[in-house]
Amino acid sequence: PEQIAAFEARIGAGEKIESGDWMPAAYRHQLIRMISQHAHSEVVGMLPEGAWITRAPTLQRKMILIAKVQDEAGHGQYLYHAAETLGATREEMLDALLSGKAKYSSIFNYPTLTWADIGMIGWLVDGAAIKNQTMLAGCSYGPYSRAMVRICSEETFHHKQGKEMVVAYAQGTPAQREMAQDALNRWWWPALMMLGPSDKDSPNTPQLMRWGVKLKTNDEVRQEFINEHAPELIEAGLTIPDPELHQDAQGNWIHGPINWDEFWAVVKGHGQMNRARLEARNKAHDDGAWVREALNAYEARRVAQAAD
Amino acid sequence: PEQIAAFEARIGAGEKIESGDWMPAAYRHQLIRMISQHAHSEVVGMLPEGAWITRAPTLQRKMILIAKVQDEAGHGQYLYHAAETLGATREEMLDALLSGKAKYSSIFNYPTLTWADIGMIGWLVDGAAIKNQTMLAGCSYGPYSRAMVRICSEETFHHKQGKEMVVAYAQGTPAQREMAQDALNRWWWPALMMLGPSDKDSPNTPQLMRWGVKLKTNDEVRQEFINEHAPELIEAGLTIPDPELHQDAQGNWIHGPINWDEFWAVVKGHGQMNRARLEARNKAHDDGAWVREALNAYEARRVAQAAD
Amino acid sequence: MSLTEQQKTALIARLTALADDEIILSHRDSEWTGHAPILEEDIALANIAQDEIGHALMYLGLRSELDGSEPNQLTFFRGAREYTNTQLVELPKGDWAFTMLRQYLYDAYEALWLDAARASSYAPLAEVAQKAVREEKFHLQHTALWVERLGLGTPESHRRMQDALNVLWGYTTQLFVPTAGEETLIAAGITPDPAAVKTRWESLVRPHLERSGLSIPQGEGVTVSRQHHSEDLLYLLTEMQSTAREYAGAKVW
Amino acid sequence: MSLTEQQKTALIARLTALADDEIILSHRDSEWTGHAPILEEDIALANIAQDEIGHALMYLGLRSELDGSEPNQLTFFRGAREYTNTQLVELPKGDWAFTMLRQYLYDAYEALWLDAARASSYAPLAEVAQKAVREEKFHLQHTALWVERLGLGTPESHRRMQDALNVLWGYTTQLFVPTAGEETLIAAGITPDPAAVKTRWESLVRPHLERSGLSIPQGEGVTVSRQHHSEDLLYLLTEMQSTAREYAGAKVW
Repeated sequence: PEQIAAFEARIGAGEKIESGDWMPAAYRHQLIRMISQHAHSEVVGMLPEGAWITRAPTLQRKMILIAKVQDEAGHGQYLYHAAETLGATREEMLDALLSGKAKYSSIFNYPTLTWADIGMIGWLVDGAAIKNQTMLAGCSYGPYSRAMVRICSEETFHHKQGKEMVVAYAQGTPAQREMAQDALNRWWWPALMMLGPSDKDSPNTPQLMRWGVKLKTNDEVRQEFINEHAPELIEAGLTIPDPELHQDAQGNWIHGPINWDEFWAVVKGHGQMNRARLEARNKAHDDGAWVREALNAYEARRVAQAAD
Repeated sequence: PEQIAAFEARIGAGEKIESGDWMPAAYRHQLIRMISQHAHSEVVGMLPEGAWITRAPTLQRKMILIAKVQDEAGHGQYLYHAAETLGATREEMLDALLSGKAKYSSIFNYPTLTWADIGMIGWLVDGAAIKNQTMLAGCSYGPYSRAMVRICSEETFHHKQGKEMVVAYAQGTPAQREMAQDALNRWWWPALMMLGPSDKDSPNTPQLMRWGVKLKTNDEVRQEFINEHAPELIEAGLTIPDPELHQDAQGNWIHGPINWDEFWAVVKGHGQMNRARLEARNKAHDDGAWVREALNAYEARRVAQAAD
Repeated sequence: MSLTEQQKTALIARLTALADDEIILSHRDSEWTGHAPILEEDIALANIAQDEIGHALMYLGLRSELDGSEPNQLTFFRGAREYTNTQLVELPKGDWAFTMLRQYLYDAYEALWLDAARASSYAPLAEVAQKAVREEKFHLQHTALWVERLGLGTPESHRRMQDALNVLWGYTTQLFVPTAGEETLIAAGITPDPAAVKTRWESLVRPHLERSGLSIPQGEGVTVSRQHHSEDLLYLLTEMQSTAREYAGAKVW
Repeated sequence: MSLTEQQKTALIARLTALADDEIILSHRDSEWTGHAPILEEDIALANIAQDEIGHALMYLGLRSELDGSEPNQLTFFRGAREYTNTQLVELPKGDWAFTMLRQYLYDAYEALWLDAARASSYAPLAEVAQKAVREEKFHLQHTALWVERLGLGTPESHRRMQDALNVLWGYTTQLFVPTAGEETLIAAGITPDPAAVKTRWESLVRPHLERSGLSIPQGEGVTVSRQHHSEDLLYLLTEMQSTAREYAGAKVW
């Protein structure tokens, strides 16, 4: 209890907690859960976008998309490292992902069906992620906070590219416009939902806020996201698929009711792509087993020879 | 020697040899080789055409193509049965195909690159096959001769469909015309070559003719094929890719020199698709092993239960 | 009978859903051509694929009478977002157990739907159903036997069948989700009530699966509308439509 | 220097062949994105794929200066019969051994070609070669190490590498088959002599493969021209060109 008080005082004073510092088991546990989920999201998130590298409409867009997906792999790496500073091992975390025990962001269980989805994911999904990550960049755990700063700056670049794409298509040929609008129709609600359940259904939030892991509630972050994106989407000439959306007296954009049943159905595995995503990750892992064994054998032999 | 004389006399009198009849070992051996090669050709021949079922431009064409490939599987079946009457087993024959020991028609090692290839294969490849099969329908071995009669009537139908397609495309949009001409450019020479090496390089022919297995030489059959197809192709508005092609005083269409080096290279495995074809057959066979085991186990149990 | 505008719209949606299932499933079956475990099955599955395309043309023909649409235009120039097939039929072909079990579950559904549709108050549908139901029952016989043979064959074939059932079962729910406005069709006796077809379907397939040594999984199935698709449909359509779209100006094929 | 018409035509053919190899190989590499055996290799292979597209743009940029052609038009609107890549790069991606070995064999070729092209009498080519050769040598280092690690790793990794080499070796011959009219380019010092590049290539890769425990197969290689393709290229292009062709009227991407 004394230790907890001291710990909470440090956080209250805005200090960062570092890897070797004492921390409550629940704090460690929650952070491992959050950071590894976040890492898994980066890795699984490579799939819906990666599928379009081979279908990009120009060589330039192809290069940009490869670079983006490559960044996501990099983010996965930093985040696994950040979780390792808390004592989790990469293997444990991967096992939890592959067995379906660990979660990843449910947004990646939606399918990418047209090229405009690549732009829309950059604009809305990365846009939502940035809101969350900007908040987490201020979180109390040093390694996570620093990973977030680095990731945020790259995500901001992806967000900008995504927005540029969608804006261009919204002003493009009728077929491109239609593709952009359709992408918005399919991604708007999932993007709102990806910021997490409404505060009243988010039991962990108060504890996480007290420990400085989260600095804002889900609904607050969601409001920031809508306030930024709604006017820009409208400005681009697109129609947001929410007839009840309006601005209130304070200038906040107020959304209509969110279909949380769909959210929970997707979380529980009933999205169109849940099974395919996990199968793809498992297949990559299984098919790569002999490669990893060969690397280890080669490395072990090299070390042994060096010791001779 | 007495038996051989009697055997050759029967053939000379136009009698058919049947499964239980005495025959020289070399006759049996040559027939097994020819019939099983022919069966393999039907089975491997399903691959280049089958690949276009999923790419056919209309539902009607898709149905017709499925029916055609299905016929080829059926031809494979009759022919394996015909070879079995000579004491070969389906397993031995399949093993010889899968290991690369047995040959199949080299024409199927060329790739199908556009939809017009489907028409051109029907017109030229089936057209060449029919010339050969019509001849074989008169061959001295009864089961082979009867299989050929049945196969020929189906092939004639495919040939007609193929011709109709190509003629339509040759009169279609510029893109269709170009596709049809390109298909002719790629299939003309392979179709000539598929009728076998020139007589002077075909050492088996005299013996096979004496035994009534072949009734015409390769060059004779090739001449029949060209005489029928050259004027029809020209009539369709297409250009045969042989600048030396001309009609002689007897009305025979005389072709320019055939690149037999290419023929032998493809036979020896250097065609674009040799490896892919054998891999596809081997994969189907390997992937199907558990299914065949299950069928046998189920059947054995059923028989045992019936005996109880 | 003459249809109301509302009935016409609803019937178009139902016919398109029926056709789309056939087109997509037939594509998956065709992927086996030349690659089946025994030559006899190359023939049998090609036969099924052919009949499915025939049925698709039949449903789209009925639709064409209602709205003048062109079957090949609908087939080759709609994108993934416009197709209304179930996710069941768009799943990749999988192994032979997966293919045979999916085909069985689907054939049982289609045979029973067509059986009920023979009593349709809309004569053109009743007529074609009468004809198609025979083919469908023949498919069903073939695939039902495969389910039994693989379910009871070897431990490996049983395991593969059970794995396939664990994946497929939940997706069957979507076959029975009503299409837009379907209640007006059911009320007028134009098309069968999916709920009634489902009852008959369950009492047909459940005992057969159990007799074949398989356990039917628990849990909710996929109940989303037929507008929702996976990326697999996109890949399928890219391939299926490639020739038609490359030569979009062609008048004759 | 200013090029004769004959040289110009020949140089266009050579530049297109170089670009086509890069475009197709990069596609095969991209197929691994999200599916590599370790996350670090998702990153490394993405890096290689990116550089390859950069090189394709570089070669097509040089071509554009000669004939005003548009790189994306060439990439997304030519069919399989017009592509001039080698069969080596269009073969399906295979396993990790196949991918790494193909990449190694190709990187060695491209690095040596570029190295020689730095001395080109055609300044625009010499300039870009100078820049690209550094990237290519970095790829080569990476893939050479993989060849060694897998060749010497475990019995399984060694078997897979040897299987891959048995397939791939014959296809490498085509990399060195001269393109149409190339002799006029060689004579004028505009592009390297493929025969000379081949000699250097053999003396680089043969010892490395042998050091990695692999035996180099005997027999003739593929010597047909770059106009000949397998069905694999068709499937690849259908996928690669699907978006561009579906929205063929689009001006801005």
